[in-house]
Amino acid sequence: MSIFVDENTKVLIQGITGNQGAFHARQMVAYGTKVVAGVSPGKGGQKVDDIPVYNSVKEAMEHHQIDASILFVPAKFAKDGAFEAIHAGVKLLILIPEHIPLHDAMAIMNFARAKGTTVIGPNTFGVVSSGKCKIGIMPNQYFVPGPVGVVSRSGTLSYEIVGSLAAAGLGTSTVVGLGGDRVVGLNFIDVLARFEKDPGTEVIVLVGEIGGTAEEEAADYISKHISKPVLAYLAGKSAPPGKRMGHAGAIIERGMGTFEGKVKALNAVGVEVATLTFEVPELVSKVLLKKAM
Amino acid sequence: MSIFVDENTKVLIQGITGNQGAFHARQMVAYGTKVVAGVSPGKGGQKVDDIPVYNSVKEAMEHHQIDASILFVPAKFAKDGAFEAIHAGVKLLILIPEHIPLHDAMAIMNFARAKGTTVIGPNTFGVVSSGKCKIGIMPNQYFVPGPVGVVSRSGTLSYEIVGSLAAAGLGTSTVVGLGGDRVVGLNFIDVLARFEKDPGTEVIVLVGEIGGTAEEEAADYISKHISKPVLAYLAGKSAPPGKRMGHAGAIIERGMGTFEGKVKALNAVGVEVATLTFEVPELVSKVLLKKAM
Amino acid sequence: MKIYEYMGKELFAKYGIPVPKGRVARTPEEAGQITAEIGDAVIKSQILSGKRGKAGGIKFTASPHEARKFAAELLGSEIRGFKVDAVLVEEKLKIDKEYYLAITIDRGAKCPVVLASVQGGMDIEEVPEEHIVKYHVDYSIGMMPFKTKYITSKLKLPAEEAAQVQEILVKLYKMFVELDAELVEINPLVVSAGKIIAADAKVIIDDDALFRQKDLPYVEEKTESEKKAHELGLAFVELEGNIGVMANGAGITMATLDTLQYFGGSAANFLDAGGGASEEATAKALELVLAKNPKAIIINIFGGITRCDDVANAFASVKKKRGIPVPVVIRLVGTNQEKGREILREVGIEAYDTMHEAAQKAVELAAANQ
Amino acid sequence: MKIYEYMGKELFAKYGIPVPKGRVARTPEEAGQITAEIGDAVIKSQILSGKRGKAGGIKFTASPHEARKFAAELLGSEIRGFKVDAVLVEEKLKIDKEYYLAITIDRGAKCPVVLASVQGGMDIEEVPEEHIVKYHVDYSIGMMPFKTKYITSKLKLPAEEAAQVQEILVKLYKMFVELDAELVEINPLVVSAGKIIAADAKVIIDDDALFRQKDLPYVEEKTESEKKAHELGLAFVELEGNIGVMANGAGITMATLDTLQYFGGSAANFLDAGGGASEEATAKALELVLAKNPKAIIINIFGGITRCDDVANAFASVKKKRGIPVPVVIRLVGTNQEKGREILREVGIEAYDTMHEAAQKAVELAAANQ
Repeated sequence: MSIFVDENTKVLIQGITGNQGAFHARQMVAYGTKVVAGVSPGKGGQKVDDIPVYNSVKEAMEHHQIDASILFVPAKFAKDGAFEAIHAGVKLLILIPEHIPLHDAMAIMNFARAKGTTVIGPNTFGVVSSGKCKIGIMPNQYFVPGPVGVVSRSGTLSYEIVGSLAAAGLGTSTVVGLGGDRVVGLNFIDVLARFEKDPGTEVIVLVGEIGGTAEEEAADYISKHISKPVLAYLAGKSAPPGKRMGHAGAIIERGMGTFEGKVKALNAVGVEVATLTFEVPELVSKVLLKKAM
Repeated sequence: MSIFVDENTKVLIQGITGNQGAFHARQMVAYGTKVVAGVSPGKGGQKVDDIPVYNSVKEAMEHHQIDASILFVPAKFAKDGAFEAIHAGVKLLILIPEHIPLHDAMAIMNFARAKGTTVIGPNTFGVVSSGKCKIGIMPNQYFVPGPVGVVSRSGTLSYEIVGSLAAAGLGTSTVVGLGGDRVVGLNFIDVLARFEKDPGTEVIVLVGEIGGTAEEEAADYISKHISKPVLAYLAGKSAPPGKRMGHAGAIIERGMGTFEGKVKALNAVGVEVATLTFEVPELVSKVLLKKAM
Repeated sequence: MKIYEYMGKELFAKYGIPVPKGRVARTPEEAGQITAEIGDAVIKSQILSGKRGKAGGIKFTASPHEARKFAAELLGSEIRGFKVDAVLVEEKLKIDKEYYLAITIDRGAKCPVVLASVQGGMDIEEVPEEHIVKYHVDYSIGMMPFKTKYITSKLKLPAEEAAQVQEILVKLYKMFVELDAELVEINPLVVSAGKIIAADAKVIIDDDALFRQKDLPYVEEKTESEKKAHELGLAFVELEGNIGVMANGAGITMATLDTLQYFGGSAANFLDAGGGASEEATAKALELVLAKNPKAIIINIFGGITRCDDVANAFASVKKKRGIPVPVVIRLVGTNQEKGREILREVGIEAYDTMHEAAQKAVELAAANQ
Repeated sequence: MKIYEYMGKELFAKYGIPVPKGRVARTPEEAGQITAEIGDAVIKSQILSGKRGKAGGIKFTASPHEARKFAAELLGSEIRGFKVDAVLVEEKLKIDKEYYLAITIDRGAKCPVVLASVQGGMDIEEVPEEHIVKYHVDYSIGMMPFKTKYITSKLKLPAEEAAQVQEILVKLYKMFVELDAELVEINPLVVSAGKIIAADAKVIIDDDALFRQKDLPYVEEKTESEKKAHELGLAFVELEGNIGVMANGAGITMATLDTLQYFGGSAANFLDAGGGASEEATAKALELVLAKNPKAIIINIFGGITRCDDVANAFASVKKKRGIPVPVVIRLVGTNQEKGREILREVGIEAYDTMHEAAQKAVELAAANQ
């Protein structure tokens, strides 16, 4: 089992003829994802390998069932592309671009809510249900099936952790990248709720970082609604306050979102927190072992 | 039985301290409508008779359950009032004002759709489920319970017809005024679908007029989805083409929406058409008699 | 409110939509001068109606002298029932192709709709349905690039034309929304040496939004009586018959007309006194009806918002002040009906209960008063 | 991008939000002249930080002579770590009350949020939660009158103040949206003889939207290295340690810092080379790291969008062209990992498999290189 996507999910790629779009189209197909169509205005009728390209999402949807779309377009055109997908009725939208203006992101989330579209990202690596369907830009080899659900605000850090899990023989059910921007479609809570109901997920790893209050809110939610074991990894223990560290998210301001505060909130609800990536597989193994006994 | 509103519907009046608002608040209460609150910015804390007045819809909803709101404000402020109600979560909104700018009406309908609010009007007399709940400006005495469902684009014309029905001993289940403007929340089809499912409605009277294509579309829908007997009254037989007759709706342009075209479309699907108001009770009686045999 | 072609084009220019060089002229001299400036010119009578060409309202010349002559002929003449007060003098475009482009409001969908066709230059009603691209605009997101691309792709325009039309669509939609338009229509939208230009402009503004469109020119297309009624907030249309009509509500007014016709009569006007007309407005409305010198008058009131006593008072007041020289039939029911009837009785009128009785009586009285 | 108070106030004025009389001065003479014009004045140092008063950055005077003296002291001085290049000279308001008003973005609700309080003049964090009115703005309908009325009603403002604040809210929201702001804050919003005036202005513009905000002044608050990194599209922050860091992705970069710290080391910088940085950008990023003269360098790449061979090529190219005078530890896994390692081997480097091994080694090397 898995959440958001599975072996039947039919995927559209917006911006498929660009460098990133074409490269990751192939990577996704190689992973086993059912990429059924691509969109690139003015390139309708072309093909990327075997994938037919259309001029518009609407046109693509007239010819294919589309369950999800992934967007590879420059940030300044992302709002147009996202609106196009939502307007055409795409129900799951993965926004890869980073540097999308915040007001565009708010407009996208607002329109998506009105039309009932789930948005993952922007500035995300995507979502992958291991062994079934990858919609995103993560390296294929680390995403092997297993009982660990991972939800994260950071891309490469997730690969690091999922990779170390895989190296320890621990596969993943679904891995979700929330996106590193300040306004994103999903938060920890949305994904925790899904993992709780997913029979394929036995333990949940939450990959967080300093800044914002998402981890604190997650802790609150976990204490009320999550019965499965949850572990966390937090980045930013060594970061000096007041400096914005790359991610819009990774900034400590106004006394909120400090490393210490997050650890405290998570520990208080029984969530162990790793501060080094190699600790994660150990913690997961321990939990699974305990469950098995 | 009835549609849209019944004896349990709790009603808010926006603009309750104005002349129209206060007058019709009393009329509605007199009819038996459960008017639970009113709104008038800056007049919070006052009362209109026994009805408490609040500064905002949000505030009113914090103190009362509100199932529907009716708007009595000048046309140029209607968008604000409608947005306020929809934003606050009101699920049924009756827009009385006429002369609301078309673009405001489009914006209202768009927002209402996103939030799941049903809008009746603008430029409507409202909706009444006879003997149970009146949300509108129609004169109380003609709306007596009975088996006839009425849906209409015109106000006084509806009173005329409902009055003549009542005089003939024929009561109404629910009477719905769609509103005379070009952009309104409900069309004939929406209401026909409700009447079809309403056990309290035995025969449906559609009150139409020249202009637009609503009657033609209704005819098409009736042939496909309505099993109950439907009768129509159409105004405008004598109207010269090209002149706009008061209602934005009542204009014949581009060869569409002519009296003859509408009669033809309705007759073709078995709907008898009256062209004089006093013919309506006769037709209804005939149908009910036929049903009873 | 319809506005003139030249006003529409001035607005197009303001919004960055390409229009032919030229401007409006109100005298033959101006027309001559503009022609001298732009050379090969077309002189178009400015009236609130299409099909001006067939009616002789459009002339071509490159000669300032001839332009003066043509303008002198057109200015002050009447074309399709409209007096020509101005002509638009503009460059004669080399026309390679004629397209159609419009944005209007779709009642059913409750949102703006784009209509576009590569078959322009004729009435859109005459273009076969399958050659019209129809595209609804979601009011929450407006005219996004993906929509303009979709439209030009459906029109199968060549790339360099597509880019221009996409840009025009964005500007036209902006104008449509900002000016509270019911219709903005470019027919034809011409391709002239690779450039896309609006060769005509039809713009209708929502009357109900004029209060916030103060920058727009005001264009009057009503008769004096209709204008007065409009100022009073009443809907008034002049008709050909001899029975003055006043009722409250457009539907019931139309029904009154229908009922008069059924009994062999015919209305001199359509007057919807509205739902909540005050005593003062009602009195003024009565004056409007009287101004048409009808042979009889029917007043048909089914009071909802309108209160019968207000109408009765208004009527009584007019009757006392200026007298009413024709027979009057009044039908009065609804809110405060008994109070109203009492007032009418005081001025010698017994109100009717039903519309058809009143209408029948009015037809009789008008016939007798010939 | 933070902008200076005087710029914020110029924008307020443009949007019709009342501000005190006055303007910016860059010389003591200008400051004196403006004081002569407006009389009783306040001279405010323009720095990208609050709490200027306590740091001596704000002076009061009615004398042009004294204004020149104060300005001469302030201009060029350093306050709270910022050099003062300009002072804002404006009328000293008679302050009856101080309110707080701001619009910012609520991450959780994914929409703009209004924060308002009748307790202004201090940091909003110091105002008790129950004295702050918080109101989310639905992005599809914007700042409608009903919302502004709701806010002023919750603030319990007197009617004449409420009307002014309602108007300011509409204008502030328009500015917030049109300028792609992350924050527009007025603290204090003062009541001065019945008029409501923005006595301060804090405006932060979304860096990612600067491409479409061409009319805004550009304000630089970065160091030279940070500026260069920004131009390259990289996230770069200078830190105090001695190990140069380059990684791809903000999260993994932070994790690298954490891991260095765990092994007793400390980073000289934060540099996120981004997800898809090209060979050229990567090479330039390396230059940035080297410019800090670290004792050792750690490069930590987990390739996704970033391809290991690109990074390896970039590193090899820099190493060949300019030499790298400090020990370098590279951790390289992910897309095209083998190709990348091969390239590194050619320049004599054996890449590590795991972050912690690499970090431990880097800490050792830096310590040895002291």
